[in-house]
Amino acid sequence: MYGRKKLMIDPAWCKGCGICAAFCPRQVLAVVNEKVTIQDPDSCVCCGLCEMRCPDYAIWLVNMEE
Amino acid sequence: MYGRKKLMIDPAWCKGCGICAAFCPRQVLAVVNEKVTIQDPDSCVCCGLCEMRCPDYAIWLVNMEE
Amino acid sequence: MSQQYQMRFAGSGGQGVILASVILAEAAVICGFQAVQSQAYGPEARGGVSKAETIVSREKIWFSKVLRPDFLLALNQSSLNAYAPSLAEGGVVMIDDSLSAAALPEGTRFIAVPILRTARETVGKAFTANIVAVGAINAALRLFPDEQLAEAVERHIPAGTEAINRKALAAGAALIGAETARAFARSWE
Amino acid sequence: MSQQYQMRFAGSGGQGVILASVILAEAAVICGFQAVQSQAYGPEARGGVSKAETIVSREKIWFSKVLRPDFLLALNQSSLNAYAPSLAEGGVVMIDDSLSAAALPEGTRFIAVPILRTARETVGKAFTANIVAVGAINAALRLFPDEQLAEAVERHIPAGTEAINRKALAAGAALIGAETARAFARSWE
Amino acid sequence: MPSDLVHLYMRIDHLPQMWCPGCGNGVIMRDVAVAIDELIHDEESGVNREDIVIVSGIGCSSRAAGYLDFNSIHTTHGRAIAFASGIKMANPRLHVIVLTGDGDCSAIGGNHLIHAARRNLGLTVIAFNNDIYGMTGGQYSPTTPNGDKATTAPYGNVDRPFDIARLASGAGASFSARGDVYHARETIDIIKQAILHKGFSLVDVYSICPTYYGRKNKKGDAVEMLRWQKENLIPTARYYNMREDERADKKLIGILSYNDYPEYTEEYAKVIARSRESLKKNGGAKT
Amino acid sequence: MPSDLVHLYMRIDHLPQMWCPGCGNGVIMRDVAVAIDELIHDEESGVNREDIVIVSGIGCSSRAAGYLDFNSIHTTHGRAIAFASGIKMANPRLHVIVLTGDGDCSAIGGNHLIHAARRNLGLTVIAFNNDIYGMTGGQYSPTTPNGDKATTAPYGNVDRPFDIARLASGAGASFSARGDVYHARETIDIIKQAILHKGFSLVDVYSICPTYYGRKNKKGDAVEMLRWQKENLIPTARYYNMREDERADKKLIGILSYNDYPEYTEEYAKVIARSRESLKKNGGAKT
Amino acid sequence: MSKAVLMQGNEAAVEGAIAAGMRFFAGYPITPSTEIAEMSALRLPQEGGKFIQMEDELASIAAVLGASAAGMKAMTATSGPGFSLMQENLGYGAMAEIPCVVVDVQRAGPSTGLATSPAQGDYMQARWGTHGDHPVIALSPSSVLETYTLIIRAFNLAEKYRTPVIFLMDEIVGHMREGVELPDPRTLLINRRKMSFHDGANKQCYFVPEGEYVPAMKPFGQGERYNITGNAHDESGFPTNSHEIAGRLVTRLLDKIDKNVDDICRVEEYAMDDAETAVVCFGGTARAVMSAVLEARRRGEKVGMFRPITVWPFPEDRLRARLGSLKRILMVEHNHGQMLREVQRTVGGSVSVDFLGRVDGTVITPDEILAKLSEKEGEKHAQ
Amino acid sequence: MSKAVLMQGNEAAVEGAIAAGMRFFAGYPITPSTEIAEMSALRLPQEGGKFIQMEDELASIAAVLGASAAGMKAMTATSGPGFSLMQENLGYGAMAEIPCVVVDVQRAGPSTGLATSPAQGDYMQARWGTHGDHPVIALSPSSVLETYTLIIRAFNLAEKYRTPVIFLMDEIVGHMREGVELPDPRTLLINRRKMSFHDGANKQCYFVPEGEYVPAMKPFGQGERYNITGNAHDESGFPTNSHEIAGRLVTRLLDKIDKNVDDICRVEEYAMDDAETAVVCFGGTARAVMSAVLEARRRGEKVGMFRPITVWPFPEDRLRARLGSLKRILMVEHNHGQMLREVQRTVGGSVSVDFLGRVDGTVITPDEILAKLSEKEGEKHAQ
Ligand SMILES: Cc1ncc(C[n+]2csc(CCOP(=O)(O)OP(=O)(O)O)c2C)c(N)n1
Ligand SMILES: Cc1ncc(C[n+]2csc(CCOP(=O)(O)OP(=O)(O)O)c2C)c(N)n1
Ligand code: SF4
Ligand code: SF4
Ligand code: SF4
Ligand code: SF4
Ligand code: SF4
Ligand code: SF4
Ligand SMILES: [Mg+2]
Ligand SMILES: [Mg+2]
Repeated sequence: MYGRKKLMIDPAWCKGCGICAAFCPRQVLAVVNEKVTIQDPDSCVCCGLCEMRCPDYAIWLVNMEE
Repeated sequence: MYGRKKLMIDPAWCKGCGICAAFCPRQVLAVVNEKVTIQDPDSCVCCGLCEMRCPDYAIWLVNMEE
Repeated sequence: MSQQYQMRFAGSGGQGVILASVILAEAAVICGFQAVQSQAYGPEARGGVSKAETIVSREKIWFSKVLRPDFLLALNQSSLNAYAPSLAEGGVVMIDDSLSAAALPEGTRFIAVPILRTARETVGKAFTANIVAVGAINAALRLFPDEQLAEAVERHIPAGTEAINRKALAAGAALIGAETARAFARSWE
Repeated sequence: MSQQYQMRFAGSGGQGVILASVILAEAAVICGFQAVQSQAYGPEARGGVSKAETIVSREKIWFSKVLRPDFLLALNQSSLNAYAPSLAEGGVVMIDDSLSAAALPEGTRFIAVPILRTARETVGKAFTANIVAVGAINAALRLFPDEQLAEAVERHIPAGTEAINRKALAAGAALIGAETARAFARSWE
Repeated sequence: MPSDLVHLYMRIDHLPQMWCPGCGNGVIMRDVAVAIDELIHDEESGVNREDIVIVSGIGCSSRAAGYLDFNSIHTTHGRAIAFASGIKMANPRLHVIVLTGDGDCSAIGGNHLIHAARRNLGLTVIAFNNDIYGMTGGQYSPTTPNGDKATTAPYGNVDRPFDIARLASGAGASFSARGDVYHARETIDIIKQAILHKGFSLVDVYSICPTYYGRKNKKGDAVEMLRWQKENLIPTARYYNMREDERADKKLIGILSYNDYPEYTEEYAKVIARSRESLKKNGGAKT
Repeated sequence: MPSDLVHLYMRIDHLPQMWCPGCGNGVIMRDVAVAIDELIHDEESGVNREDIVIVSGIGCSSRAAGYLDFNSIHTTHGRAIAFASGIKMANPRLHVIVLTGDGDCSAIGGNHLIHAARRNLGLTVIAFNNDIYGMTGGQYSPTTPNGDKATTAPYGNVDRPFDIARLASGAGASFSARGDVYHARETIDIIKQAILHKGFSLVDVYSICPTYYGRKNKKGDAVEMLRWQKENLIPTARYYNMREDERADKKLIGILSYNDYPEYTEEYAKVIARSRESLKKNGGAKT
Repeated sequence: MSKAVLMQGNEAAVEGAIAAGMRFFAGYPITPSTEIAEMSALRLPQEGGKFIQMEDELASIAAVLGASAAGMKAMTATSGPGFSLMQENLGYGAMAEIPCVVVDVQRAGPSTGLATSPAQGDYMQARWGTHGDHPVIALSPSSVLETYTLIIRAFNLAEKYRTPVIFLMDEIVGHMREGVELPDPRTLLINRRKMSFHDGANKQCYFVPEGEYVPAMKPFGQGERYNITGNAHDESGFPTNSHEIAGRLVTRLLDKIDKNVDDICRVEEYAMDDAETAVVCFGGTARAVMSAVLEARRRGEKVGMFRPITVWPFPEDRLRARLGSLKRILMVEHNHGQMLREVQRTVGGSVSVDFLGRVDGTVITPDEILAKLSEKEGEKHAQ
Repeated sequence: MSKAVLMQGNEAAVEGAIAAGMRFFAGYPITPSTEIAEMSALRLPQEGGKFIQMEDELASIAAVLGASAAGMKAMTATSGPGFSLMQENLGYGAMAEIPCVVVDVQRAGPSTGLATSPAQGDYMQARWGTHGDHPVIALSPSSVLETYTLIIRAFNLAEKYRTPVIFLMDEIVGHMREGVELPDPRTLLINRRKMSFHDGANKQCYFVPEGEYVPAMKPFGQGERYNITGNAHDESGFPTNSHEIAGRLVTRLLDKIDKNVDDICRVEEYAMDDAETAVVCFGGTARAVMSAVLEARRRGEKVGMFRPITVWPFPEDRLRARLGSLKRILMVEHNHGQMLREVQRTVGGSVSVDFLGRVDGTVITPDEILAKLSEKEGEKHAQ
């Protein structure tokens, strides 16, 4: 969590392509057993790049304000 | 006839479009009753433009040498 | 089928015989007759002989093609030669007077009139030959009243050409003398 | 139809079960059996369950689809669940040992072996899982002599991958103990 | 429980999509949804959800029509633009967005592409260009680079590839642009401009097919393929700051050509007006 | 007793052609015959009469295939270039010359045109471009100028026209040129160069259809239409001597673009060689 | 003066279509259908409709289907070569259930054949031209007036059954002009597709209530969002790989025609009640047949005409109902024997079936039919 | 080790075609025919032949016809949607008399349907897909080995009769692998079109001697100069408007098949001599049928299989020859009843005809056939 956003994952939708992890500016993510996992939640800057490039919408940020 | 060439006409093929006459540099030709006619054979310079532009191959020069 | 009057119109591609055929069919319809009009196309495009047909009748017309015309209009020699033999007994032929009538069977009733020349010279536009022909045909055969014929023409010509076509119609009618008209007039019963 | 041995191979899209099915059919052909191989494609593209079938027989095989397999290879859970119920009486199932055998009817004869792990770890390439499976199947069922099976593998792999595939075949065979082999071996008469 | 965007604009019962792991299609489809979403929320755009129509042909990429929760029609292979032309003509108010593959729009559908471009009919065509026929398993497409391998080019492709954006402008397209998977944000912006463009707009989006094109041509996995895009496809601002020699092997991501020819359905509205004018003049007669 | 040229290269039993008085097709067809004749008589050209194949589609212009006394095939509407592709592939020695109409090659046949251009397959395409569908009686074509009339554009054409030569180069044609009816000698020379060009060549020849296009658009008779060509279409030498402002409404008659990409069948010959190489390596095995 | 006007068959097709609500036409010219495109270009904008000349026939039928999905009644017109090119998307229209009317003014084939000559060689193609099992409705008019009224029915059936309807004309009728008195537009019955999807709680766009066969269809842009596809699909319109769902779908598509033949099939029967010989024909051929039948009756022969107006589905039941009294059938058509096969299949040897056909692009005359009628024994035409 | 190899049906089509002399393939990929293109791309250059992937199916068939005119034996392969797109030029090939082989590996339709599932829904389309009356030959294999040998026959018939031959496969056979032992190439009979035109003094390229039906055909570039066209044409190959010449031409084209059915038609009859019930089927369906027939015989039932290998023209005479002894026919096919109509027409009510079909993309099983066989009364399937 960073600011008011939180990173969410749906492993059922993740196909393990590794794109999110590869292009995360903070090495927050890794693919383990063909599924994405959050390795280092505290480093996440909530830039949304993973969400933007995940082909399967399996990772995204939610706004915690409301 | 001019030099060794002679102007020929096949009225059966002529459709009377008038192209040959319009673009003859010497006003040699005219269309009469929907067929081309040679009005002024002596002015013909055998330039071949009529032959080149007749869409129906109804006017042409023959080489009189042979 | 005896009640039908079968007409054929033939000429070269650009002579507008189809329109002549259409106008006479339209006039028939305006006058309350049954009419069927059709045409044979040449190759998909251009050139060649053009043939159109109109059948007029007081009764429903089924088969729409003319096999033995009661009337033939021929505007060029090759169509005259091609269709003269199919004429019905007692049929009438109208030809442009530039054509040779030699191909017609002995004893054929025919009218030769200067259709093409009239269009070119009297009306002043070669393309009105078909309307000249319509005028001449109607004057000779006395098929329809002038008013209905004029209406039929109006329905089928481009806007702006009314005057010249009226002129052509009249010029065509004027080609037919009273004598001829009497001789060729067709009665509808 | 009693002389036929019907085999089904199922897994997810990329697991290569079709090739496994083809190789066993090829081995059968090399050994002089009749064999028919076929497969169901998923949607026109990608993903989903992949299913392939091989029928081996001494007699001509007509109907080419497997309805009640004598043998089933399942490399993922959904295919195991989907096809377990159709198993013939006395049929044999081979599954990857990562799967749950809960879906199998009571008393089903089955062999659970670490196919995927062996490919990944022993052979070193996950994509060789299908060849590992072929080696294991043949070792368990004793269908064809090793030489002919190896020949069948060679006919169907890309040039340059012979060594790794030989390794996979051997690793697969090594997964089956003598006991198991005795228990599951199939005789051809 | 997917993201709001996905929840709102996609038929989530059918997700995750049938596409392979790492396939570029998912990213481009999201780009389209984001572009539409941003336009809907921009009052000035005049874009309205119910007026969006998604049209696709046949191919992996064309399955996007089914996933997107708008008026959507998944047509026959190559004919998406022709279907779209009918939709746009029938109701010019609609924003008709064609999602298509490189094969769908430039092989079998090439003729419809160039004619819609020529007419300047107000469609937005988004080509998911993965340099291959994905759906049928990896045959070469009109955009497969010369020399590359495909299942129907086992000895290397002898065809020369189309540049789809250039083809479209050669045919008269009034808006022609290029996007890619890596530069998602830039591509979203390009798509927004394409949708707002009144006339015909084309966005050639470089996609990736790791399964067939990538594997056959040793391009690595999806991550490696995106890395290539990151390094070789350059967004406008940066591109124009590069020296000629730096640009040599690079390609521009952005709008390539643009003009404001009149749009087709607007021109046709004038035909309707003219025809009624002439009808009045002729006193109601039919001709 | 027609001229020697006509006697030699045309099926004179079928002349005069079915074309209307003043139709441009006859002139262009003669240009083709003269070009071939001159090439045959030029030993260096290597052109041989028996190696000429004339391919056409359907349309007034496409009837030319029947009149020309070579190997000739009059195919279906729009498909001439695709048929020609098969002929050229089957026997690359042949000079395959496609005679086609603006509708035939750029409406229904547009896709084959751009793909043959893309592949750079060694065909010579000569478009008899009369801005109209002549054969079916005067409907607008993809080259009919905007605003002009046609039987299907009674209120004026709202389509924008293709520039066929530009379309072809946009698709990758390695030789793209323009000719016309009036400048017959120049057009003959262009056609000769097109035939000699190894790759794909296109010559967009501006024709005239006095019967439909001319009449509908008050362009006068054939003579007037040719006068227009004389004044507005300018052969290369003169064109490049004109000032910009003089050129404004004029169009160039000549070669518009040119390059020497490798020709397709020559590239395919290398595929054959490669495949046999790999066959040898694999010890005669089939894969 | 009579209120009748002289009108061409092709023109009547356009006027009838406009009366039926057609407001979109996409086409590509081809003899002998071209006048339909030309008249549409002239007339549609006058009615606020749209005409577009597409780049080919593939695009034309696609644009028509697109326009229909967007809510316009849409039509295209072509002839054999173009009809062949439309086949793939005709199947799409059938599968995706998009109403439209496709006019095929037949000409002499095969291939470009004799482009300006009449024929009826596309009869079988109208049924079987596209791949896969699919539903087809095809209607064929035999006069100018019937062209006008029947094309209205074509639109009505298209809308009612959500399917492309083929309007199978021929050059005889298409290029013929007749005096016609058009019906008062207020007397015309005009159908419109059912527009609302939801039957109570069911929100699926392809939901079909028990006992019905046709789902409702709301045009794009009117607030429903749904998917259309030519793949097998479920009730939501989404592509499916389920064989069960696919089988149910295709069966329903076929059933919606098969189970409604009585509603769809129309036949003109002339003097059939006591006829011993039926002359079967369709389209423009009926002109010669009626002339011949009238003449035969005049001669005292018990001859009638059986003319399917709905040519697909072939009105088997109607013909079978006549078999009791018939001794002989003479099939007359301008082809090599196409509807003949349907007749043979239907009568199954119970009466002798003779054939008079033509593949040279000329018109069969009443005299030829009369001659065939008076041939001694109905000698079975070898197929 | 056996000399047999495991081969897929699609692969056998390519190997057979190459054995028959095919050296040109133009195509566009489509499931389930794609392997034919892929194998051709791999194998043809090895044989000095050419493969080209065209921009679509319209172009593919056109290129094939062009290559054939230039003297190469040529082929394309597709499935339903592509087959629909090829229809116009198939008619051209028939009219212009250009030999070629068109493979249609059928899949479940209509439209894109279930792209990967088996079906036989293009049977009627193979006959009637193009406009106008035209000749058709279509062959359908039921095993991998037969695919190999029969496609050679397809090329032979194409060359002999100068016409496109449709090779009607289905997904069952196309995607099935079997062990096959290919025949020694030296034992194969390979036809080549007749190449010399001139019969004595007659110089016309389409001249056909009295009593024959097929003109000779010299490839382009070999010193003959002539014209090919899809318009009606005279013996010189020039387009004609003469109805007489056109009629003679089309009649000859139809006759060249009709008068040679004995040469063209092949049927496999299994256990038909004493059969009371014939199961009729074609293509891959025969696999289930043979299983069922063998089982029925085992049970002592007098059941046989009648399998048209030449599916067009439908081998009517061969079926009629069996009518004396038959009590019942069961038509089994993977469609809604297409060959069924030919069977019904042929038998004309003389025996009862039952039907077992399928439109859901699944395969009919032997058990289903056995169940249908044991149904009491042959209840006529309502069409
Ligand atoms: C008429 C027709 N021909 C061929 C096909 C088979 N087919 C389906 S998708 C496709 C190509 C897909 O390539 P592309 O458009 O690039 O889409 P991708 O799958 O790569 O996203 C082909 C050839 C078809 N469905 N219909
Ligand atoms: C598939 C098909 N569609 C339509 C036609 C009708 N048709 C014949 S030629 C032609 C257009 C001709 O125009 P163009 O190619 O410009 O040739 P032109 O006659 O002007 O020389 C058309 C539409 C046809 N023969 N086949
Ligand atoms: S939001 Fe940014 S920092 Fe956080 S995981 Fe995603 S890509 Fe990494
Ligand atoms: S990008 Fe998406 S699908 Fe790929 S690994 Fe990350 S979360 Fe999973
Ligand atoms: S040759 Fe030249 S000068 Fe002589 S008539 Fe012809 S155009 Fe005139
Ligand atoms: S150009 Fe030819 S056709 Fe025209 S008038 Fe002169 S000779 Fe006659
Ligand atoms: S095959 Fe290629 S394009 Fe298709 S889903 Fe897989 S990765 Fe994507
Ligand atoms: S219609 Fe036009 S293009 Fe055709 S022959 Fe006549 S003038 Fe030439
Ligand atoms: Mg692609
Ligand atoms: Mg043109």
